[in-house]
Amino acid sequence: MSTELNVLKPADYGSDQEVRWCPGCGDYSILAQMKKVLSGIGAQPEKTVFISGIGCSSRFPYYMNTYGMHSIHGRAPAFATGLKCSRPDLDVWVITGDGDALSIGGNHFLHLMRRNLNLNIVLFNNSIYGLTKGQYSPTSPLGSVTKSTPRGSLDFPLNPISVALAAEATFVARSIDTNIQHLTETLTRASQHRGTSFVEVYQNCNVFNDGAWDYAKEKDVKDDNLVELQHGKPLTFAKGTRGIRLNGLQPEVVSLDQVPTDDLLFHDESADSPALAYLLSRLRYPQFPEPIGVFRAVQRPIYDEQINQQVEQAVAERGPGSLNKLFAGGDTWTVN
Amino acid sequence: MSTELNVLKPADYGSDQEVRWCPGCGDYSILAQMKKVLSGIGAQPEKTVFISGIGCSSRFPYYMNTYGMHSIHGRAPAFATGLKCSRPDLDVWVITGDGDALSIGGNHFLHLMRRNLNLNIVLFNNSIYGLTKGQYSPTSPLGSVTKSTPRGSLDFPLNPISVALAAEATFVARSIDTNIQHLTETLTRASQHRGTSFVEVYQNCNVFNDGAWDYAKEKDVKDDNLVELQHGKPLTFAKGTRGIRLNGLQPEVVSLDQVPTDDLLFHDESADSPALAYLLSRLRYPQFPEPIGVFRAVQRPIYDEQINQQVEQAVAERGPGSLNKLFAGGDTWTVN
Amino acid sequence: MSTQFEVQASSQKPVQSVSEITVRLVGDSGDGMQLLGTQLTNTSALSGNDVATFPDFPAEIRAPRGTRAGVSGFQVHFSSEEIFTPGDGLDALVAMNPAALVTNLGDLRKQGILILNSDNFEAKDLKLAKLNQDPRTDGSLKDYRVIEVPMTNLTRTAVEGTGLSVKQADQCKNFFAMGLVYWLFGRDVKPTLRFIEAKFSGKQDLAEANRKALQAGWSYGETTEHFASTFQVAPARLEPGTYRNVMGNQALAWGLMAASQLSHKQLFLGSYPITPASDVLHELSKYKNFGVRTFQAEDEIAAICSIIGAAFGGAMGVTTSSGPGIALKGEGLGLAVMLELPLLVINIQRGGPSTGLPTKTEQADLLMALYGRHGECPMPVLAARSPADCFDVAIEAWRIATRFMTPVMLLSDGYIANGAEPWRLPNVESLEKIEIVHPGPAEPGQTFLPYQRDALLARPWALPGTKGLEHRIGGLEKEDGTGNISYDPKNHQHMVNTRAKKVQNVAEVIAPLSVEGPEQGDLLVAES
Amino acid sequence: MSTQFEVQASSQKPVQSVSEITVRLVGDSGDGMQLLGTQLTNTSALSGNDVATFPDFPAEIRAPRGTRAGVSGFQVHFSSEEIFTPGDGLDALVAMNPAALVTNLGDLRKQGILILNSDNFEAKDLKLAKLNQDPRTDGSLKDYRVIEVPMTNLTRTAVEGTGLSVKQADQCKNFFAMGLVYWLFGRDVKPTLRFIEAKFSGKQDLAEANRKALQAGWSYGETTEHFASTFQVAPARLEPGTYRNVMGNQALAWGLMAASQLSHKQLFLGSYPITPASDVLHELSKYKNFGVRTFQAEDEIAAICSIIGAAFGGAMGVTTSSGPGIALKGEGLGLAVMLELPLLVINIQRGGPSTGLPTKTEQADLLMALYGRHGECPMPVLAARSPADCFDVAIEAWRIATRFMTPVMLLSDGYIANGAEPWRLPNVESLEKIEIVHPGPAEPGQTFLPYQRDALLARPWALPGTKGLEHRIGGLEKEDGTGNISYDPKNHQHMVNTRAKKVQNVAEVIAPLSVEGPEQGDLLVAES
Ligand SMILES: Cc1ncc(C[n+]2csc(CCOP(=O)(O)OP(=O)(O)O)c2C)c(N)n1
Ligand SMILES: Cc1ncc(C[n+]2csc(CCOP(=O)(O)OP(=O)(O)O)c2C)c(N)n1
Ligand code: SF4
Ligand code: SF4
Ligand SMILES: [Mg+2]
Ligand SMILES: [Mg+2]
Repeated sequence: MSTELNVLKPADYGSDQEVRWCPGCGDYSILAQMKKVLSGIGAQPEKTVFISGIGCSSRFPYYMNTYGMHSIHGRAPAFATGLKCSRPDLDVWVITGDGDALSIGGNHFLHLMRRNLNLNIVLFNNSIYGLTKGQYSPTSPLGSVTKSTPRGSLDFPLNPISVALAAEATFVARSIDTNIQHLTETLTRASQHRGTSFVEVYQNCNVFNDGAWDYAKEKDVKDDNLVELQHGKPLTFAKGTRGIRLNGLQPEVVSLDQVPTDDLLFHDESADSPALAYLLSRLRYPQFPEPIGVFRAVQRPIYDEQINQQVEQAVAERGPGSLNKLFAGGDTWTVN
Repeated sequence: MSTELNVLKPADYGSDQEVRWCPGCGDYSILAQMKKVLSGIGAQPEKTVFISGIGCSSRFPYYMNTYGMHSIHGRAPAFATGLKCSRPDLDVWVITGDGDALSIGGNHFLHLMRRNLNLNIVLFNNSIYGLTKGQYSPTSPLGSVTKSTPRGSLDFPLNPISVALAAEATFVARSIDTNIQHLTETLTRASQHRGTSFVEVYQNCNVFNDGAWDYAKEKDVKDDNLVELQHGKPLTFAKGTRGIRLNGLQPEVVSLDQVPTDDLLFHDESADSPALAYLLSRLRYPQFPEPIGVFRAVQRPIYDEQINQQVEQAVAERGPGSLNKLFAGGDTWTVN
Repeated sequence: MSTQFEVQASSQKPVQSVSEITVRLVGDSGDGMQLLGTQLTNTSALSGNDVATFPDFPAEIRAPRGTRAGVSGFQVHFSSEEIFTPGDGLDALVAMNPAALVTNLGDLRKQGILILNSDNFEAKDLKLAKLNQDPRTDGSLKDYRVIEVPMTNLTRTAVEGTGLSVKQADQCKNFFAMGLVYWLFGRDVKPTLRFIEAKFSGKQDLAEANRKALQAGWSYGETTEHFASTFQVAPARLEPGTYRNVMGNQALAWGLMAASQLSHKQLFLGSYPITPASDVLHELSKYKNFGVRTFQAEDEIAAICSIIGAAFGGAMGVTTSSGPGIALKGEGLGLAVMLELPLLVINIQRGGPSTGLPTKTEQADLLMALYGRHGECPMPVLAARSPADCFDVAIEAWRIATRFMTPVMLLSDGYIANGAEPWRLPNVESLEKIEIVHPGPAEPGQTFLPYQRDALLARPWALPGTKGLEHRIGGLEKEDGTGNISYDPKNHQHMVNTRAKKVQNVAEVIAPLSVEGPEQGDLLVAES
Repeated sequence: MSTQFEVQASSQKPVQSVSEITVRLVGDSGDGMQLLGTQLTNTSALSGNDVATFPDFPAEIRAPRGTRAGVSGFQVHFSSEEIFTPGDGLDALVAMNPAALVTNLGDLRKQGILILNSDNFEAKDLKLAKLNQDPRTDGSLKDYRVIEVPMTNLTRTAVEGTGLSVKQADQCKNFFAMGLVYWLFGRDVKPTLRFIEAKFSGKQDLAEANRKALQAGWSYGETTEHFASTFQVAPARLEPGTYRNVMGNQALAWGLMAASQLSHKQLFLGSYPITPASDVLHELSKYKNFGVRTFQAEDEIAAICSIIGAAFGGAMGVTTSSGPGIALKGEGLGLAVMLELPLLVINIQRGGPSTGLPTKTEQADLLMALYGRHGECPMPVLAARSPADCFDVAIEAWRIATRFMTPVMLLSDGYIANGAEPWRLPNVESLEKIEIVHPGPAEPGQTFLPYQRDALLARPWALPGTKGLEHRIGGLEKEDGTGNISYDPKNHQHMVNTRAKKVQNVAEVIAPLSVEGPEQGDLLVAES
């Protein structure tokens, strides 16, 4: 991040390319918030790189006036890993979709999480394959009727937050495309985290899966269906009228008329064990309000730093490598 | 599973091929126990299929006198999925290694878990790449010095049980190659589970990673370092002298002199939420004794059954398909 | 029908007889060009022409209106002779806006007919199309027979009184264009009237408006001075039979379903969506009552592996994809060659390399099909020549796969996949059966040799569940006959030769090659 | 040295001068054949011969003793002329047990020398080797000059008094065999004595025993009636300079490190282990003080993608694999071709197809290297011709990659990778530098064109971090110059042609082809 005085406005982070998402697509809002975030943190465009896979969401890099790569389907984490290992000085953002990250790209996603490079990954979850025009994705609910599943999908959906946590992620958060302030704050926190930060964003695909997240977006219901995680604070929602309490390991919704706040579950994003964060990831609508915000934020050694430290250590111990010495180091003989 | 009187002995399940693992390899014991298990459940060799990837462990199918496929690296779950969908009548076992399942095969592993086909997968975890002669694997501890990491590995290891749980597995268990009785029981339970059953087996590679599991295998220490999970029972270990208690979500080891058994954490393998199982998966040596046994065993619709039910329903609703009718079903015209 | 349709049965103007016409209809994605094209296709086919068509979708899901990126097109080639492609140079181009005009004009023949919706050439339309000048006035159209028609206004007038809003009225203008095109090429409007009736049943105002627009277009042609004559394409001499239009991907799906029935094999499709192959997955997933199982895999590797698993179990394993996905299947295909199991890999090619031009067509994957695997790894490769041919090729591919116990690669492309042509309905009972014999249970004491071969070098397809045939297969080199692992170099050479010879043996059972097109030329593309 | 070594400087028997010898040493994995082979190689090289060697490991990690699966071999070819391969037909074969004998006999020339450890031909040994008859008596050896030596017993006798157990004594028998071989081919024992001294320093009893065994073997040759003469291979006329032996994979790793220094580029290796390529990863991971970063990826796809990422950032991206892994890289390589970034993909070929014969060699991936990608996707392909050549080819490949902004495929194979030959040490300072120019920051108002090309059609390598050069690249077809997405067919054709021409342009900068071997023949394998 730049330490100079920032003079760039959000619009300065946009490229000259025409944005080609469907009118009304949730991707627009995420793009707008991202520009705000970069402006807010004073990102230098020439030091910033966006890397995406393939999908509607993965068009993202074209619209940013930074360095960027629109790669191949599912593999963006691997490109980012190679780049970041050899260029730890760059600010790297990975942009992906639910199909890109969790279907074809599931393996790279796991390994990105566990390695903990200092970069950010944002998953635009619209629970559908947008670009290929509407097949179900790994986050589509059971029974989804789509082009490829006229009688309903049979694969139990993956929970991106649970998967990230199980893959040893150090920063895990969730936000919503149109929840402008929350999204901006969440992306900002992601950018500040040292290590890999993973943000799932509920994104509306108004063409192939319209309204999938209405329960979390519509004014009249969202307060009942969301619980905003705040470090050290109890889990309350519905405008502070209800809360979540643990009964053993079983969460339950309680009314704050009847239960004192102190009895509620308190969030601890920096807990050493991911068990709490995992438990929170299992709260799903409609049984529970769904948590948004930061599930987990802990520190762990950073892969790209360490790979470069090993190089420095080796140089310190053995001196910079000399090829002539290396070659002559074994049994040699001379021909005259 | 056969309902006929079983007449096959363990040895009858072995093929005529010479077993080619290194002398002393933990794989031998798993092979021996598997034959016992098949004999015990009365498996019919002609109805049983072993499918493996690539690795030392993946040689397994050659040694079984059943149908078998030694496929390609990391993809065994996908072969098994196709086979089981079209032949739900077969008993399918997937055999894999820590590299095979969690490195190259991580994505297929995730999707196998969430789909919940009625088959079994056994992961031989030796925390090393055996067949390629000793590189670190996704389960190798941080800092592992191996052929490819002379200065120590930098990737935080994956926890196979955590990953399986996050991928919505319905049956998750752990056992140990040389713990003959426990392994036999665990594999038997896996075979009885309706749905995908995942078993991690600690396996010693005495050539490239000897002693990795000594803490869980050596007579004098294993009781202190393992806690055997039993449904409905409290978590006790060290010959019943110690136990595990939850302090909020934080597990702690307590002495049973001081703490009554009732205060301990009680295991519930059939809990609806995987949160308890996940929490147990985080107990790792040396901070905690490591759980072995069944972490989770719950029921959920079975993919291969459902895919075939959709076919049956379609036939019931629309009658068996007639090509002639289908072809003539649109705008047609006749040329004379 | 609530109003009587008032167009005369045929035009009063002079008729010019031609043997074939290629016309392309282009406009904004929202302009309904695909519908217009499909109607023209069906009508032409019903009137006895041979027809070949090709739709051209924009690359974006919903590109901004009026921009070049948003242009959607549909090309129809109809003829009194047998035809093999949707045509190259255009005889006529109908362009609904400037973006559509400039992106397609290059394909119009000199002196070709160019019909424009002149209401859509305002400054803002030109700007959306990134044009500094109006092509109608800057000389770029001088080589064509330009006919400007204020379609939007004429349509509004035509539908007045039906109670439609202006926006709704404007959506009828493709029917106006259709009427004009029908008039110009002497097409019968009746099938389209039936279509309107069915499509807008329950929305009588819309049905009425579209009928009126259609009529207005037709009448415009008949009355305006622009057109001196109409064109007439006589019926083609097609083989007698019952026909329908089919698109390539549809014919492919149906061919697979037919092969499944002809061979009494469950059809198991393992596939991952990708343009332009996804429609085969969509089509097949509709026909579960034909016993079809479709499996949307997590990726293309899982897809090919799943069908190898299914083939091991005795099903008809099929996977469909396009370039980037096929590139991922090389390792799996290598295993299939080694296992010698029958299955089909279908590549609906698109523009490459890499992500390339996903919505555009290309035929550049042949060498990958032949050689895109490590080691000596031969496999029969078939290609479809037209949309309807996909049906036959699918059956032939499956026949070869099972006869020879080999994976077969089948090539199609975006052009064939989305193109359409008349298809003579086969009588399913008369299609040649695909005979498959699985070895039965072994007698006691008998040893089963999974790699023992028949005269054409195929090995037996022994199914799990069969007593006494238990065997293990895998990707390591196999000993001849037993199939046990063998590192013996002589055996390896023998197996390499055998696998190659087996694929060459396919030539023994297929029909001799036939030449299509001129008898002489620089390049021969041989076909069986 | 505790005892004086008592062999005479050279044999008293007649000496037969020959220009070259190919000998293979075979035994059980536990018999120390690799050590024997390496010593013979070094000694031959030190005596001035040109040498080429090839080790042959068993497929299993630890196969059962005495079985065919457990046979380990090492072939040495030494010559007074320049040689290019480890040799085909064997002049001499040393076999330590029946399994080793039968699996290797086929390669011994008629009348070739066959030395057997006759102590290892008991009934149990024959059974382990799956032999019903003793090959020494059933006539199978009649075409060879068989010399049976009871090596085990002679070794036991030789080492008596050193205090070794029988088991330990038996482990010395490879040194006995070595002594005999050294005697037969007139090799100097001194280097091996030095080796023993160093290897067993601190274990004087073992050092002493091995020295005694070596001496016993040498003396056996000199005294027994079996051998009428020894063979003498004169020094080869090699170019003057300092030499060492290198193995192919080692030379490759060092070549990459040299290329990294010559071009001032960080070497980033992204790789997934696979036989026989893993040793390049192992070798490079040792040299972090050369600035090498090695990344063991989760699979081969991640490996190729990681190096594309690294190349985008300005590093020297390299990935190494073998057939099954290379098959997985096709899609990634297609992207690299489209992005026009420099990087190296190294295929250490092994026996295929599929998993094939992982520990055996084969050169059957050429067509996949050329065509294993979808679309028109050209890429320069280079092949190493020998172990030492790997060093030069690695540098040349990197020079081409950066000069043309293209991925380059480099082929080696198991033979070259594990084979060794003398390598004349280059003077690093005199190696030609690899010049790479990155565009600097843009002036205000200047627009950067990422796909603008130089005379040879290479595009600029603009690095993140450079102000004003911000640009986006991807797998979709690009507009010439700007690199923006373009679906225009004419532009696509232009870009397809340009990418092809660029690869053809490589011919402009490489040295002319040279013919190696006979001037005439049926097949020419051209090499630059
Ligand atoms: C190797 C490969 N397989 C398949 C495709 C086709 N494809 C492109 S995007 C996509 C899925 C997109 O879904 P998602 O990641 O959820 O992104 P969205 O479009 O919904 O933003 C698929 C299957 C491809 N481009 N490459
Ligand atoms: C596509 C591919 N990549 C790499 C390999 C090489 N390879 C074979 S097994 C293996 C890893 C084995 O490790 P694991 O799965 O833990 O099995 P183990 O040998 O330890 O039982 C690797 C990298 C291969 N055969 N195929
Ligand atoms: S298809 Fe859906 S996700 Fe894609 S751009 Fe359109 S609205 Fe957005
Ligand atoms: S290398 Fe290790 S895992 Fe493989 S067979 Fe030997 S001991 Fe077992
Ligand atoms: Mg999506
Ligand atoms: Mg392992």
